Amino acid sequence: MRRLVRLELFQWYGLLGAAIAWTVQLVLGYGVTVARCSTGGDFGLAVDTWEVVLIVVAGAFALLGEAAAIAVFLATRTLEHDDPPPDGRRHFFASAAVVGNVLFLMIILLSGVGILANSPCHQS
Amino acid sequence: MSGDSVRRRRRRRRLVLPVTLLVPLLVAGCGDQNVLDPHSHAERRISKLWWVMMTGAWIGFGLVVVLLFLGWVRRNRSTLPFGGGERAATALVVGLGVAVPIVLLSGLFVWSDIFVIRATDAPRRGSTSLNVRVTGHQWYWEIKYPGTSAVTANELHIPIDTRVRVVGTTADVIHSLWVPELNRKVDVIPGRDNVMLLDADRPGTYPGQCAEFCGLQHAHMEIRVIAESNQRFRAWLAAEAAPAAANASRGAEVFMDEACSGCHQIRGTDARGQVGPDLTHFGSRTMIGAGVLPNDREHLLEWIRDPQHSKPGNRMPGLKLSDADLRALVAYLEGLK
Amino acid sequence: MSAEAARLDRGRIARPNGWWGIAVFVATEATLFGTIIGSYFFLRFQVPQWPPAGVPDPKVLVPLVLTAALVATSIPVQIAYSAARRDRLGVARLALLLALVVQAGYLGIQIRLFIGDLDKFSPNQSAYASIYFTLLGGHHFHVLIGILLEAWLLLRLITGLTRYRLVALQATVFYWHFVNLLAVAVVLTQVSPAL
Amino acid sequence: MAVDVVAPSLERRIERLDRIWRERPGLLGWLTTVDHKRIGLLYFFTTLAFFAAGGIEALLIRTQLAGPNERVLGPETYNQLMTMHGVTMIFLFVIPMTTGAFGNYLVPLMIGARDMAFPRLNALSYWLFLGSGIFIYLGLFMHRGPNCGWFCYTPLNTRTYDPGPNVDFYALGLIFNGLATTAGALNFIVTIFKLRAPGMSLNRMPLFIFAMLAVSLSLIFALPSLTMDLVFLELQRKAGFHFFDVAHGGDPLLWQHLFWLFGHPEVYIIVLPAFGIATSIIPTFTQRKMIAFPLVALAELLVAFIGFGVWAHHMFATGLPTITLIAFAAASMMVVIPSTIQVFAWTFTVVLGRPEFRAPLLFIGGFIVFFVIGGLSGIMFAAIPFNQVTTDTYFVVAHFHFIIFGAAVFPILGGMYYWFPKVTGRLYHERAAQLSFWLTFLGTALTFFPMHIVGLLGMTRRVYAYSPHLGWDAYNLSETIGAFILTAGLLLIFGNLLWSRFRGTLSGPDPFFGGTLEWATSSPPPEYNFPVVPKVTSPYPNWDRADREEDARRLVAGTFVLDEGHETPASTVRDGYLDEVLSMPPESPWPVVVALCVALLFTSLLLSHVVVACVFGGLALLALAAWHTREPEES
Repeated sequence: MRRLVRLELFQWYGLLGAAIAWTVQLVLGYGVTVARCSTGGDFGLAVDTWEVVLIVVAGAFALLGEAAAIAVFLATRTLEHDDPPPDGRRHFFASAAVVGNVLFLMIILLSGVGILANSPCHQS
Repeated sequence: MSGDSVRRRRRRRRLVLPVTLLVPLLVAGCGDQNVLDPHSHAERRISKLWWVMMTGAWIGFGLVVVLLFLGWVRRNRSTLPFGGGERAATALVVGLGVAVPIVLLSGLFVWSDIFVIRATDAPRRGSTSLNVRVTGHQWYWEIKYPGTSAVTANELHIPIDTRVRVVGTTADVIHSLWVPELNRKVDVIPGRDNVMLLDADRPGTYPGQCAEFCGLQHAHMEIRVIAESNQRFRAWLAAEAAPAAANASRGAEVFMDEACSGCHQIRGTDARGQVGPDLTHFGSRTMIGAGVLPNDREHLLEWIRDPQHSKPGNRMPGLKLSDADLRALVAYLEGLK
Repeated sequence: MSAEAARLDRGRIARPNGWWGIAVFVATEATLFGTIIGSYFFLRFQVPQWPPAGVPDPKVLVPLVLTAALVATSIPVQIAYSAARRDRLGVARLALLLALVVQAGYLGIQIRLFIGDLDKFSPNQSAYASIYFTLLGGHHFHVLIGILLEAWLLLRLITGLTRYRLVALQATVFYWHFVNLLAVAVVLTQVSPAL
Repeated sequence: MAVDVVAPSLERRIERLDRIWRERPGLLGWLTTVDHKRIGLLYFFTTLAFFAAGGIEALLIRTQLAGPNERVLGPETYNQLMTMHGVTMIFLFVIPMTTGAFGNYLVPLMIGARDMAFPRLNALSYWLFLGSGIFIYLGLFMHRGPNCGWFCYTPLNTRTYDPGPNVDFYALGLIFNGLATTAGALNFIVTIFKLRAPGMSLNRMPLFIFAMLAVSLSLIFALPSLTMDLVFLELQRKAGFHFFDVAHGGDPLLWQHLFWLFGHPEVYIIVLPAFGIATSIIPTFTQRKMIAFPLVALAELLVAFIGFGVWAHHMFATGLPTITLIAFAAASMMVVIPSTIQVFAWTFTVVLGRPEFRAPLLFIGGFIVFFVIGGLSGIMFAAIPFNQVTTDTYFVVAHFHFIIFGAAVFPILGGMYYWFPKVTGRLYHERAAQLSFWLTFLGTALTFFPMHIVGLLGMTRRVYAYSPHLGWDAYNLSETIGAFILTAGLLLIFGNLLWSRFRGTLSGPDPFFGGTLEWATSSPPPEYNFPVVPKVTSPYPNWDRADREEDARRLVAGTFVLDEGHETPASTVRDGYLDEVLSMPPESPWPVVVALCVALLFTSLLLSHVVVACVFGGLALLALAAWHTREPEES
């Protein structure tokens, strides 16, 4: 029973965790930039520090999501994607999320690279 | 069924292959606003970016078309060409649809958005020897050279081989400043000073259009960058900064007495209007009405007689002038070198 | 009713359509207020002085107290629903009425304050005033809608309870929890310049 | 399931179902209907009318641009037509056609339900949509139509620069339209979550349903920012508020951020249903299940989700800080992947299957080709410097027409052929259909491909005239010719469908051996869709012959026929276990009344009569109350 509950949680976190992590990173990161770089802004926010922290944290949560997805996938790898629920459904989402989460990891990584390579608030 | 499919494939190849070859040929070196005919360092980097992306794009496109073609050729066999069924196909989807694109796109991201961008981004304050202030109006460009009293319109003179820091802003709505052969574009937005780099590596005239929809005459808002040797530029700037030579002609009277002087400024006279472009050295310009007409006697007559004909909706009214006055006025304006 | 309906001896285990409907509606409403509050701070960062000169800082205490009162009404509406589920209609009606009264009082006072602010500074003066009044106006409108829903439900409950009305009550209760949550977000944004 | 002891005969059951579900006949019936199929048809014909309007606008635009400095249209007329073309095709054609028409007709059929979750709300969303469409077009007919481009940037859209009612028609009309779309999206989400036939757990939903779910979720979360943006605009225009003008501490970029925060998800809202249609047609005509099914399903959700994080790439030239651009460019690069997944899933399904290239599959082939072209040029916009060069040029126009016409409309056309037999019970004319494909395919390529080139030659968007010395003439002429070829192809399609409606050969319930449930019932389907609640054990239930035979047995035995009330089963959200039997509301006149009040509300707002508007708002609320006094019979 407990195992089932855990699988269920893992499946949903594996499906949504990375996505939410990236959303938070994008929104907060954007907000920080607006707050720092607008005429009325500049609350002495160190944008770089903020962005780096955001990226590390978001990256960590996204990695956990990937781990959860892999865990569920392995736990259900004997199944087909259209097998009866709930395990068939868990396998279905896990097997897709294993690939999908990579995208969020890549977005977080790339934006991190880009931010470190540029000085804050400079126009292009 | 199959007959159709044959024709379909042939048709598609007939359509695709020539185009693949044609696009570069057609695009390179025709028209005078050609993005792919770069005349500056920044634009060269951009067009290189384009050629690489286009090549990659055609390869990817070819791959998909080949696969569809394969689908028709092997329409009666339900295995992959080299054997293998569902599992192999799924692996291919993950490989071609996820792994390969991620690598390619990351590469493109790093190259364009971290390196190429360095060549095209806004020059920092004080990093250039020349600054120009460009202000968008409905529907013409006002050009000022900070540090001098030079004010002109629609024709932006720059010295060659010099990094020029262009600060763009607007007097009314959003416009977008773009000279395709010299650099990327920048929107000019109320309350913002947006900065762009301009430099040209050889003398010439580089036209560009307002790129952001700005109302009725968005189509007629041309800007020309005229790049010339440094001393010719200095001479031009000195002349442009000077006020208009004193002139007591009939044309001057007409200009002062009629509505003209209410909207246009001619430095050195009583005409101080700020609605239309500054006309102090109008005679030395090449266009009328931001590109609707070339600047010569006949077209100027036509323009002043009825500005609403050649540029409907622009701010300049047609004045009921006697023919004599009209000719005198034109003579005066043409004389403002 | 059909044999299958009868055969489903156990009660429903999933939430009813009405609940999902209101949940999705609340999601889009929440996004709406997300954009308003986002715009508030976006505009706030565009100007050095916020609120602009000549506009008083927002009051802090009164709005917070009022919001507390409003949030408290989450309890009676919840009671109303659970009572109705156990067919204790009288309790449900009473709790709903209580909530209705408190909420109506809240709205009344808020509108007084709103008009008072309008006398002090007009939305035609500054972006601050514009977004301030838009934010509060939007919120008060949602409170009004909630009150109308409750009043309507009370009217319907006079003639007794049906499964349909129970779902309606469940949905309205959910909506009210959302509005109360929203009230907190709105009031915090409203008083933020004075903090 | 135990068989009822006193099982009435098959005929009696069918006859009883017919009696229970029959709706009022005649015009009044169409006004009060809550049948998702009839509402779907209403949507279909209305959106076709708007498609025709938008097409005529496009042809006029192309005629004006056929040669340099043409004077067919004046600048004001051109700007109104240009704006209306965009607004019409996006808000009044593609979205209502894919969600309203296809979604309404097919979603309940594909999930084995008897109607949408909220049938009366469904009717309401149609009437609201119709009202909003007429509202927006009133402006054009008075030559006061929207004239600021479909994203209508401020300050051009303020009273200072656009004093007439033009922009008010745009802003109020789109808020109005947003109500309709939101109501529809909400209905789809609940329907998909709750009304799936027992056994259809989330992992057994057809891909079309995944697409519709993704679209509906996108709409739910994208539309509010547009609505708020337009409310700000109207408050500024009509009540003198300040959100966008610098002089009073506003910011013009606020408009752009809010607009594109809606506007980019919008792009995926437009193409996602097309993906769904493609994933319905390909398996049918290759007679095999989609490969990488879970990946494709997730890709449809991912593209919708990541689509929310890329909006700033429409604003790369506005001088935002570089690090902001970078963050959005990264997302813009990765949002491509879900599409590449699907493209290769489609193509390899074709390779692996035994494709039969009939008209619908041909259109999907064309769709894949055009979608790949549009997608590849789309990737280029994630390269910031290139984006800053091509934005606001015809290169962008080319890109999004390959996406919107090539990738969204082609599947719509293919889908019209594909589901035509289901809706009418007759087959379309195959040869004519294939000819129409070639015409539209050629026309599309010829119209939109040269736009890439003129874009790179410096032709900017939304110019009503261009001077001859720029080397654009030949390309523009070919675009105009292409546009007319395209029109011929479209006319052939609709001629074919019209002819086949009356003369086409009878198709029977399942002419193409489709895999999803809509093919498991008769064509056209009865009001109650399925005489017996279908058994589902896979995403392609109609290919599970055993289950279909089980259905037949159940019908005879009278189990799961639900012929004793206006009923449909509801299941649990995740795993689709039978949860309850819902009694559905009957037809109702109130949706039309509410929509009418709302239309009058917006009209009085347009005329700045706030009090009158409040009156109509109140009337709308009263009508809603009356609506809910009629409760479905209790079980």
